[in-house]
Amino acid sequence: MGLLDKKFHDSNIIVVSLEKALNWARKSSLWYMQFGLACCAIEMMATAASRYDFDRFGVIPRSSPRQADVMIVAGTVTLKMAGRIKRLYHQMAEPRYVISMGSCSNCGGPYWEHGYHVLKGVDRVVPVDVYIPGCPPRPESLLQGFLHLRDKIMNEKLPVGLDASHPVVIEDHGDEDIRVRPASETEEHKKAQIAFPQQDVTRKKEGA
Amino acid sequence: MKNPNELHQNPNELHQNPNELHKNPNELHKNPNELHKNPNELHQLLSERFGEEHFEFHQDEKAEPWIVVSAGILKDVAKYLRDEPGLEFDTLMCLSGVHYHKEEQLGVTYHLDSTSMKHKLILKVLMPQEDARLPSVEQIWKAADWHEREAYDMFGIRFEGHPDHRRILCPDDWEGYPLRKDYQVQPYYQGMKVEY
Amino acid sequence: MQEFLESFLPAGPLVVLVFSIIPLGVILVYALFAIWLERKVAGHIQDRLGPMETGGWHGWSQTLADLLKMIQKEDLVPARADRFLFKMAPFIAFAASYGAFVAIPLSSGYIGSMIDIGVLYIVAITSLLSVSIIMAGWASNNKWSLLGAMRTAAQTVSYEIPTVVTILSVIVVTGSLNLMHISEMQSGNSFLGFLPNWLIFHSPFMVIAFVLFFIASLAEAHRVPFDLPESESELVGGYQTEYSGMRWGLFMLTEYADMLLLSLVGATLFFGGWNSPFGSFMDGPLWGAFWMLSKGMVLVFVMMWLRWTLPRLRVDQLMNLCWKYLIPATFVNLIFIALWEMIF
Amino acid sequence: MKNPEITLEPPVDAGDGLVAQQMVVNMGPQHPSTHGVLRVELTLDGEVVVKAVPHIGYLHRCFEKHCEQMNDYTKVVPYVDRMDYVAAMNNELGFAIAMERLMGIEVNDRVEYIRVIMAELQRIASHLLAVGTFGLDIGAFTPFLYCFIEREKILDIFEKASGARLLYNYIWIGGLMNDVPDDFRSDTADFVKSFRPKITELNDLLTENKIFVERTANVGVLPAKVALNYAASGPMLRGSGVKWDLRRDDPYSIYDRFEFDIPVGTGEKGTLGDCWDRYIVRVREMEESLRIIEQALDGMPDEGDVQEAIPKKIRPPAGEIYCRTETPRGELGFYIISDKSTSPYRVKARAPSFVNLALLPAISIGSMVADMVAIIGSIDIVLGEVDR
Repeated sequence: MGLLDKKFHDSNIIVVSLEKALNWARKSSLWYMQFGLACCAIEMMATAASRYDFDRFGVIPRSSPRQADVMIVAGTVTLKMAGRIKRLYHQMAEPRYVISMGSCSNCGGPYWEHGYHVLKGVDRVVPVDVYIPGCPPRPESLLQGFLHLRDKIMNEKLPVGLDASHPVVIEDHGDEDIRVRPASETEEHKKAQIAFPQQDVTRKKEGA
Repeated sequence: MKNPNELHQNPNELHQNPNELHKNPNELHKNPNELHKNPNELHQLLSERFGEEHFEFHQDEKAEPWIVVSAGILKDVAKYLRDEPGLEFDTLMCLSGVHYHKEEQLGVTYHLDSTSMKHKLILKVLMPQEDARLPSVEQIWKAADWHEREAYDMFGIRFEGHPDHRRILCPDDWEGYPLRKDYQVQPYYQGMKVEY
Repeated sequence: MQEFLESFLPAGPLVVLVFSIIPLGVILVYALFAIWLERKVAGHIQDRLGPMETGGWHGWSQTLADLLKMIQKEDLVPARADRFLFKMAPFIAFAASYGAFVAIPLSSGYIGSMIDIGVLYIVAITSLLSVSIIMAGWASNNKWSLLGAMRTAAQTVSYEIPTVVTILSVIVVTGSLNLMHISEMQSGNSFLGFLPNWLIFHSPFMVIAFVLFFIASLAEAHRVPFDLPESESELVGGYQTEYSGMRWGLFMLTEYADMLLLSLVGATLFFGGWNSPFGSFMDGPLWGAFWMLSKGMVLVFVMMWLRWTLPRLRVDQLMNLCWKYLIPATFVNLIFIALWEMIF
Repeated sequence: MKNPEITLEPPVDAGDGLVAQQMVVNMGPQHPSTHGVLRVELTLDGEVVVKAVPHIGYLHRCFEKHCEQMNDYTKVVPYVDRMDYVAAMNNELGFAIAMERLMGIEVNDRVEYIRVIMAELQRIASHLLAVGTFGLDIGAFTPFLYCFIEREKILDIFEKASGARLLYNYIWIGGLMNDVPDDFRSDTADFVKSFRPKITELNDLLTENKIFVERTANVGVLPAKVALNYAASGPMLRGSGVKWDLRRDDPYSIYDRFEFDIPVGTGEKGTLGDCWDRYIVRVREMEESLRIIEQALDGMPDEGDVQEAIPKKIRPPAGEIYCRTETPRGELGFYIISDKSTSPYRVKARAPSFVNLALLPAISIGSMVADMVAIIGSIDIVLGEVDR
């Protein structure tokens, strides 16, 4: 979550204009973390190279997670690597996005059945914004994935409220007692989260 | 996880003696033609040197012939093969673990090659599944270092005398030996579901 | 300039404020432009286009978007970092290079402060940069940062010597440490008639002096082939590894400001500063600012050009180059320039 | 006994009895220059590497398990692709040849020629990537992208033939997935013609660059006998001056029909077996590959069914085989044990990168952190192959 996100409780023309400007900035300067895992990393490099040229969209690689906005999980995530990916994700500064590139990181890909050492989908450790199918996806697909992510960012809202990136659970307790809770507070969500002892950064209370 | 420092040896020990392992490089480029030996001759040479009971010669129609060596003298055989003039097996191309499930045996196959003599040799060592251990040839061919660790990782074969004997591909806290035919994958690893 | 401002601004302090903020505006606008230019230069050198989509025409607003994004990024401080030093370091770094602009005569009508020891002041205040980088590297509590910071300290301290000695060889000719005076000295045409009266045309040794100065200033600005402090392929991000958002942006701004600063110093010392290359044609305070910035930008462009062409040196080779070649060469050159001055 | 040729001793402490505190640094698994997810645990004395321990397995994708579990040999080929994803064609070729030898299949000339052309094109593509990323590690960004431009041209040829850009599944056991398109011959000839001057350009930009030479010469010196003992292969071994190329020394396919040289390192810029030697071997190999492609294009027959030898059901006789081929990274061996069923009993892939990477601790001691990057780049590892 960025500096201003969820700081407003209602919307007005100033907030909306600010929101637009900030979203425009976010989508126009998506710096990705230079982080190749496997085959897809070669296609990621090809996308950044001269023929496809990521830089046209203002997308450039950063080698430190602190300065990156989007993590492209490019390749097979193994169980040995999964903890590192989670850690890297936590090292990134909000607002941060994850693109799962290729079948392997979407769901295990060709390794889904017998790959005893392969994590079957990176969404089991980090939340994913855009999934790109393919084994490996062509550079065009990766660009398309980025365009989808840009669209998604343009729909982000500054004020507190319902929005796709922060799912909520609606609980019906009967007698018109309907409560809305953020999905992240449910028991199921907490169970699904993996505990990692190292707390890497101190975040402001409102932040994470 | 252990302290990474403890896991490793002193670099001095790790790289003790690659020098003494090798012959003079000038000798490498002798005329190899008349010196070339086939596995049959090699088997005879080995039998003469170490005694016939330690070796078993296999010749198939399809496959290249191989020699089964008893684990006890493996290291001496390896040293002999490497250092004896006229044999000079200077590289270990490949070292693979195999699980013979029916026979309840584990095996290690050594593919040896001599770049100077241009001959090859396949050695095999068989061990019972429950107590699979054999001497390491890491001190003879450095190439065996990672191959042996991999065989340990995948089959649970213990190589005695290996300086850095731990898992290589799977994480240190992995359970079981994946390439054994009776391997059951663990359901969870550090809280992550393994099966799809 | 100050009198001009005083004529329509009511309060004295306001005049000082506006007066001192001018370089900041120059730096900010320049940085936005230079980062965009760097990406375009890189793109065209590498047979691609560089930013194209953001803002329409050739991605002109790319850096603006980057800046706006960095401002809204979360401000992360690593848990085991020294919080105070970590937060202070980028500001000190920027203050160091901003402070140096005070002695640069941006045009014949504008200089922040007419200090007589201008050059000395610039050399002194830019040394603060290495302090801030060491602060950043130490406070991050990251080994890669620390390595980067140590490299920077060694590099900056070493390369200050050839920089200062080349500057000294200019001082030998001009006899003044005030950059405004040095610029004024270079007005008009030289004895040859067609060449401007710039110091680089003063003697053949001045050309050598400029080359040495430029090499040393590349190292001072941490540009390729001397970009060891933040060498991406080795140290991840060097001392900047742990910085995110606008704090990192400040480091970036400092880097580009430093490039401009050293280029402007180079332009003033060797290329006549705000003097027009055509004698009295296109001369005057505003044209002066134009010429000054253009000369600076040309040198900045050369720095970019080098960056996208050359590999990077290793840290011991960097030191070798400095102590074994550059420093002796600058001293020998200094002696020759002094002799030239004595003879002619 | 100490080895006189490589420094295996930790460097002497700086100053008189001044013992610096050693620092343990983790390089990777996320690091821009580890070419994937390699982790190297470095013990540093200042910037000097006292000890380097590579940790691998971050991309262990259970290749060998998959081979055993597949119910058909043909299904193994895509996994072979994904092993060395930078040189997929060479890997397929290696596996196909191993299986054909095991089953005694003979393929016709057209298939052989197409395979050789594909394999050599892939070798160029792979070396381009290796050379480019090596430059990137040294800090030269632009040559990396120039290499990618040329690589894309090769990928276009592959794409026309197989439909894929990176992982092709093109060379099958007993033949090819399909015949090459009609303009394959002209496309390849065009590429060969346009690529020669680009090598000169690369040499101007990188090979002869003073800074590049400074950074790579005398760095990571690997003596020939150490390389042999570690069973290093490919440019790693040839960089140390050993003329050993399986295309010549243990010929497979139809490589004995072509005339080509085996470039070896000579230590012209520094010591024999340094990073620059390994680099230049790759560059010169690209030229040799061009020669092979030209000859193959001339000799390629126009007629021939590329699928004529593909068996309906692949059920090799019981037995085992170790078959090795020369990929861009070195000796790729497949040790296949068949138990007469439709899936292999055991497949061990002897991956060249795996073996070459084991040398890293031996050749990096005493170098600096920046050299570490150069050494890793000069080994040219592909982590998919190291970890399989």
